[in-house]
Amino acid sequence: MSRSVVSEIRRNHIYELLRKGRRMDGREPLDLREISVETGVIDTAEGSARVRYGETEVIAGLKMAIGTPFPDTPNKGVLTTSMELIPMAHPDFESGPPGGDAIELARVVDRGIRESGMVDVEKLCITPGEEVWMCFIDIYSINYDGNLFDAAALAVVAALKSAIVPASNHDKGEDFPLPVTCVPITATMAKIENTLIVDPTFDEEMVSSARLTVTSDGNGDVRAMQKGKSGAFTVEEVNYIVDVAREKGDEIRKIIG
Amino acid sequence: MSRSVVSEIRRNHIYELLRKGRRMDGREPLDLREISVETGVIDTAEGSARVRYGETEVIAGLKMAIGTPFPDTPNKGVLTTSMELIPMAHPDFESGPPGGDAIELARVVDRGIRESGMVDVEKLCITPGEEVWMCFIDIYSINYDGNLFDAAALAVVAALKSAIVPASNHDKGEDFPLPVTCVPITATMAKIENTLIVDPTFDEEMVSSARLTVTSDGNGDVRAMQKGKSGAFTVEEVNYIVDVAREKGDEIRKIIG
Amino acid sequence: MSRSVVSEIRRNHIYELLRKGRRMDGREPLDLREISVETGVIDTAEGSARVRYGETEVIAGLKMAIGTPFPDTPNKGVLTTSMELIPMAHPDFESGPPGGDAIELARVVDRGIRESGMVDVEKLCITPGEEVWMCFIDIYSINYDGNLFDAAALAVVAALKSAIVPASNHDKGEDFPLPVTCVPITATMAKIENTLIVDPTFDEEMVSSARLTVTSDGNGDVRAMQKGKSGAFTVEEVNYIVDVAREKGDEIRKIIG
Amino acid sequence: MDSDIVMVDDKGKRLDGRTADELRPMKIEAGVLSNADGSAYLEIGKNKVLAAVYGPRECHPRHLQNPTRAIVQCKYNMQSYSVGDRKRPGPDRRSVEISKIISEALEAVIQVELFPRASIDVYIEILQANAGTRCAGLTAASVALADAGIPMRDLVPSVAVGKANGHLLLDLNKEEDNYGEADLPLAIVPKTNEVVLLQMDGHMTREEFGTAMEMGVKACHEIYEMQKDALRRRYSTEADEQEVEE
Amino acid sequence: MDSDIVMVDDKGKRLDGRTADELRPMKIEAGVLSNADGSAYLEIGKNKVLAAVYGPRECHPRHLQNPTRAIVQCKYNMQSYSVGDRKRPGPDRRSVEISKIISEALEAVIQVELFPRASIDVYIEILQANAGTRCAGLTAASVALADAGIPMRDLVPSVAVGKANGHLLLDLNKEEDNYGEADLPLAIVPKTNEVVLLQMDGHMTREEFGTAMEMGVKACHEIYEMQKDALRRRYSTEADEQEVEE
Amino acid sequence: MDSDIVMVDDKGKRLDGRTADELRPMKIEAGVLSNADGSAYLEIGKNKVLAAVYGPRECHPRHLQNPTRAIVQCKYNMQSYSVGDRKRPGPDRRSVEISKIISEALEAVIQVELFPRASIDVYIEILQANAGTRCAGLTAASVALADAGIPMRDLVPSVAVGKANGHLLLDLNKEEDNYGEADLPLAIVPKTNEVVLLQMDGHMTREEFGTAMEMGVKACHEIYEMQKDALRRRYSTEADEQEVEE
Repeated sequence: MSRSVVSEIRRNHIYELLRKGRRMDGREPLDLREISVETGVIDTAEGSARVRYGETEVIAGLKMAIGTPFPDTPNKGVLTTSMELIPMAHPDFESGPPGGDAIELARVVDRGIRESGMVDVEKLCITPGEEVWMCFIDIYSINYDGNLFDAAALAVVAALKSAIVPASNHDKGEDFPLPVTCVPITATMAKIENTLIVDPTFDEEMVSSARLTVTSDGNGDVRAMQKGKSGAFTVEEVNYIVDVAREKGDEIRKIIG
Repeated sequence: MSRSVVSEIRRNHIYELLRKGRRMDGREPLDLREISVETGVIDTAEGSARVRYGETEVIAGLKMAIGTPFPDTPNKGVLTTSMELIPMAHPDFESGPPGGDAIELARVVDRGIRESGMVDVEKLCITPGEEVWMCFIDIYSINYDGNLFDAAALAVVAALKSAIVPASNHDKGEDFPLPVTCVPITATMAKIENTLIVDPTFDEEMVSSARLTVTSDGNGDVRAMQKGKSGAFTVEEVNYIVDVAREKGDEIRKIIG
Repeated sequence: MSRSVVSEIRRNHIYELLRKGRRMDGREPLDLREISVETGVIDTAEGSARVRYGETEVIAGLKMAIGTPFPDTPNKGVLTTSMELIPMAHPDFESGPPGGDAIELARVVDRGIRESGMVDVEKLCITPGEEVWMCFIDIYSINYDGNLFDAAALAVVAALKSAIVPASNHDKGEDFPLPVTCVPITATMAKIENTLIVDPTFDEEMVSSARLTVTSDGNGDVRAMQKGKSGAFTVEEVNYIVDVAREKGDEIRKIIG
Repeated sequence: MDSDIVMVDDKGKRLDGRTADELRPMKIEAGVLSNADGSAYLEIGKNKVLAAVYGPRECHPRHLQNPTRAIVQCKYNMQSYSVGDRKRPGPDRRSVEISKIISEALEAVIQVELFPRASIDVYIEILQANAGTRCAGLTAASVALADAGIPMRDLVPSVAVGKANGHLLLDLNKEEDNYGEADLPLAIVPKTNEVVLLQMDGHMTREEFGTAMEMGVKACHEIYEMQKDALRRRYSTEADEQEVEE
Repeated sequence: MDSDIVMVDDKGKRLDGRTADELRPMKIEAGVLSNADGSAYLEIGKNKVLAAVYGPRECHPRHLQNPTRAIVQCKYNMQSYSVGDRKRPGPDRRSVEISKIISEALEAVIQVELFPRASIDVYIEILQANAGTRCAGLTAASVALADAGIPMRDLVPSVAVGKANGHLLLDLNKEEDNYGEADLPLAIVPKTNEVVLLQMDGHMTREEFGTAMEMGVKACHEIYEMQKDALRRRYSTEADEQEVEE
Repeated sequence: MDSDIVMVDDKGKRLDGRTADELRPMKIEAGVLSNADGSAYLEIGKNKVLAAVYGPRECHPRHLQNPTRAIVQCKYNMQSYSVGDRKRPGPDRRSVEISKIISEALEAVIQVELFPRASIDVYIEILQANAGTRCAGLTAASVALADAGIPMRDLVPSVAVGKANGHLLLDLNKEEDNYGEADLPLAIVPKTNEVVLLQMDGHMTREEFGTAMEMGVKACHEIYEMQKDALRRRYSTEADEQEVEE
């Protein structure tokens, strides 16, 4: 994400608009772009979803297999999350193993899922200490126009919600829906000069100084956070962002039902 | 294989000769270079061969070990083929893990062996689902002057034909010859302008536009093919090459007996 | 270690001093720098030591785990030694997997320990062929001012001497001291023009032509050697260095008791 | 190989109801991604494939630059969830080989001499795999190149001809492929019928090979029509959009 | 999570005797390494951390150079023996993430615009880990930067606020962390109270989050005093040395 | 270590019939590869080794270039099938170390100052290994360098002296090595008897070490004669060929 630079003119245009409370694509600071969520898009996955936030598009797929649990959690299934910033999605993305950006994205999405207890991993135990379900969540950015954190997190949540554990294929009884306990939603705000905006586009990300990503659950409790970029937030800004993120969480939770 | 360029003069000389049906080293288009095959050259290998096509020289060695079969083929031994384009062999070859050229070479050689059923892998099963013989075929190019596909394939065939399964070393009964069912031979033609030639040298490869590698068995049936380079063949040319490759297959099969 | 160059002036200064039998820091050719050894510096390690040779500083830590022995040594514990030349220690050191220098350092230190039989690996067998203690020795250079070979070797020896096998943590009886049989000491001499010096600083290493590292045991027997750099030694010089190294071995052995 | 499986019934129908020389249902859409210079989405049977093109652009790594022409760098990638058992992310030997031969096939039609030193980067992502992905990827890639406006001599339709239980069958699906005896993926330049990609593995007699080539070439022409149709729809959409804007 | 463990006793004391908003014993020493341009050693509880700074110096790899300012490249590394089970040498995903957010936090205070094209390299080595190493590393790193004479707007103290068995507790140690329900590492610029590092995972109500932030900010100011004190001691030592030399 | 094995019988003969200070049968051939600038094939006992030299040529990677002299980059490689259990292709720690010390030993004799910025690349491939491959590789490499016409102060013969069941034995074979107590590989510059490669591991008294050095130096002179002989044969062949051509 490092090579692109936004031209001085474009940068100033973004600044000027925002000083008037407006954005390049006509949104107001707290408006999300149009969000679309399609599930079941990959037949070969146990659960999958394609999510669009405006032109940003990601696909998340869940594959499950039977494996051995970690020694310290013998009765819990295992979740792992990977993010691939494939070069198809943006001219700045390069082939190769995940770099810092992709790793941070995967880990932040993973924390939102894991810390909210969305997946009831104890129900993914087959034989304690011996056999559990392994959940491999893979996220591919297909087209990148900003705010991959929220798009990726939503795609994973939608994929998990719609997933079916393939028990019968492994002679472990009947298939059953992946046990899901809640719907954590992740919302990100970016700071441009002194304005805070939700769901930044690529250009907005480029000119922003700081980013705060907040995952909240259906009760409005905070489950995960990640600040990014080298700018700073005041404590008041942090509190404001947490409140906006909780509202946006409710708004998005309605979309995916 | 990408750094070298053949000088304009040399290129034109090759073109002009070929228009008269002649080649730099005096061969006609369908002439092979002198081929030599020595087996048993590596005492530490279960089977080995050193093959020369003119100045091109490769060594193939087979190492065997006992391992577990793949779950979907519980009663079959396992074959794997690697090709190393070591920097000793040519100024363009660099140290490091196999690149695209080496991987393609290994996979094409592997397909010729595998798809012809040359090795009777069911006879390499010791205990179904538990113990089978693993065959590691390693090919090293020692000196590269074109047509590694055919030299490598022939070295592997000769190494396998002469290999002894080291059963007694592993307390699995007496040693026995590697069970071999047929002798697939690989022959490659290159297209230079509108002429098709067999067994191209390095310079000929450099100026050729396309390559077609064909593996045929003792019945003249086709077992594997691989087109290479960015030129094109007409359907008639493809058919012609298949027929030449079958003839060359018979010719070379006589050399290795 | 390759980027630095010592200025012509500094180089000549070192030469001139040495022709008079003196060194930049006031030492004579056979003087060691001040050596300090602290053990038990890392609570999370089974044994650890921080060693300073002047400004050169290394930490060695031993971690132990239970694993399976190598098939050909079913009743022996396993030792492995790694060296990390972390970029903290010197402007020339770069991040990344160990390069040639770090690998050579680790292997030379390892040989000194292994070949002297310092650790009684047979006493690290729990169940022959099944369970043995694995000893992971990790050495980090914290600050590099020459002679890492000797500092690293001494840190490892001190760490091993003070190590406790964590048997009770693994339900394998009571903790016991790592069984140690002897105290091999490693001493290095560098050749600058025709002078041989012990314990070279970074600058001295830079202008030296050859290095000889010798590990000797408490009986004055030779256990490991490694010549380095592209200069040469006469046979007489080699014999002289071996004798000096044995003396320095005794001198250093007193420091760590 | 289980010989009890009947690949073609007595009415000449295959397991999925197709005839021996019938393609699976196919759908191509051009211009599906906003960042790429060109893109295409393709479904054939249960395969789902995306292709995107960036370029001509500066060539990375530099040492691959060719002073006289552009190079074509294709990366074929199977996404982790696209297959039965999860595939580890990153290139394996199979995808390196496929990337190479697709690059070569595309170079055969792209007017690379127009863009010295440049790179034309083609990314093929297999979202869902069901036999025949390399051909599907190449078919989609040439549509994406056209969508990107890269000058080409022609499109490159591609398909595989298989052999299962002794029958030559066009465009094997995964179920057939599991019982297959041979597979022959090919790609042609329709205007000249020249072959720019060709592989084979398995067992074919000389005669079968000739017949399979004919079947493949014929089917490539069918695919070619679908490729052109996708581009026509793409251009008309663009034209419509421009009208609206005006 | 074992609810029988009592994290805070009826006198308000934690397992190690601390109160809820009490830091572990902390020690900072600046200027501990001779090669680095600046360095610091820090202990907090059972954590032992070294930080070293090289730079501003030429930026490697070159393509990361920024023509208008220096970049800050932090590498956070846990040494193999610093944890219970030996850690394999080399970066893992966790350390890559931590290195990234620490780099960003430090960039917030370093006057990077003074050194176009340069790199300021910060190395954090965890010698011994006992919960809270990223905060300890960042706290040490900003002292090392000051020791190196890198112009900064302020130091960056950092600490985590945790939640265990329903209690908000400052600066969890490993034992508490094992039973923790949430962790909120943060770092601030003391002069302005701006937040430059912030992460959270676990479960906090909105109110708890607000309280935790307050606790963290307050503790950062305590750490700030210890940072300044370490630098004061360092400068006075240097001054003494100079006097002696004169 | 099985002390029942008798390494030297009462007639002073070893398991393979050699005396204590006798080399295994050795064969060197220079100029065996057409592409390399120089090459050599060497057999000693059951070791089979190829060495090839390219250069002086442009140094890759660039940052290793030395403005005042050539660098010598040796890569020692054991081929997969050269040992009992198949070796994975690619460098391991052992081969990295051996490559380094062989490079250094060769640099000691090559007139590197004649070729500033250049690289002299030496490739050693172990086709078949039976103890002593590093010495065999170095011996072959210096012949290959001479074959390439690289200016050198001298050749570099190399051999190891071992100790098995208390006996100092020259040039251990694999069987002896398995019961060995010490190994001392060395290489010299015969004209001056200077030592350019020296390693030791195992257990030798001070006296044994001195004796072993003497045995090794003496044997290096024997190997030196074989090296020179190989080059003589190579030059005479070349001369013959030239005569024929003329």
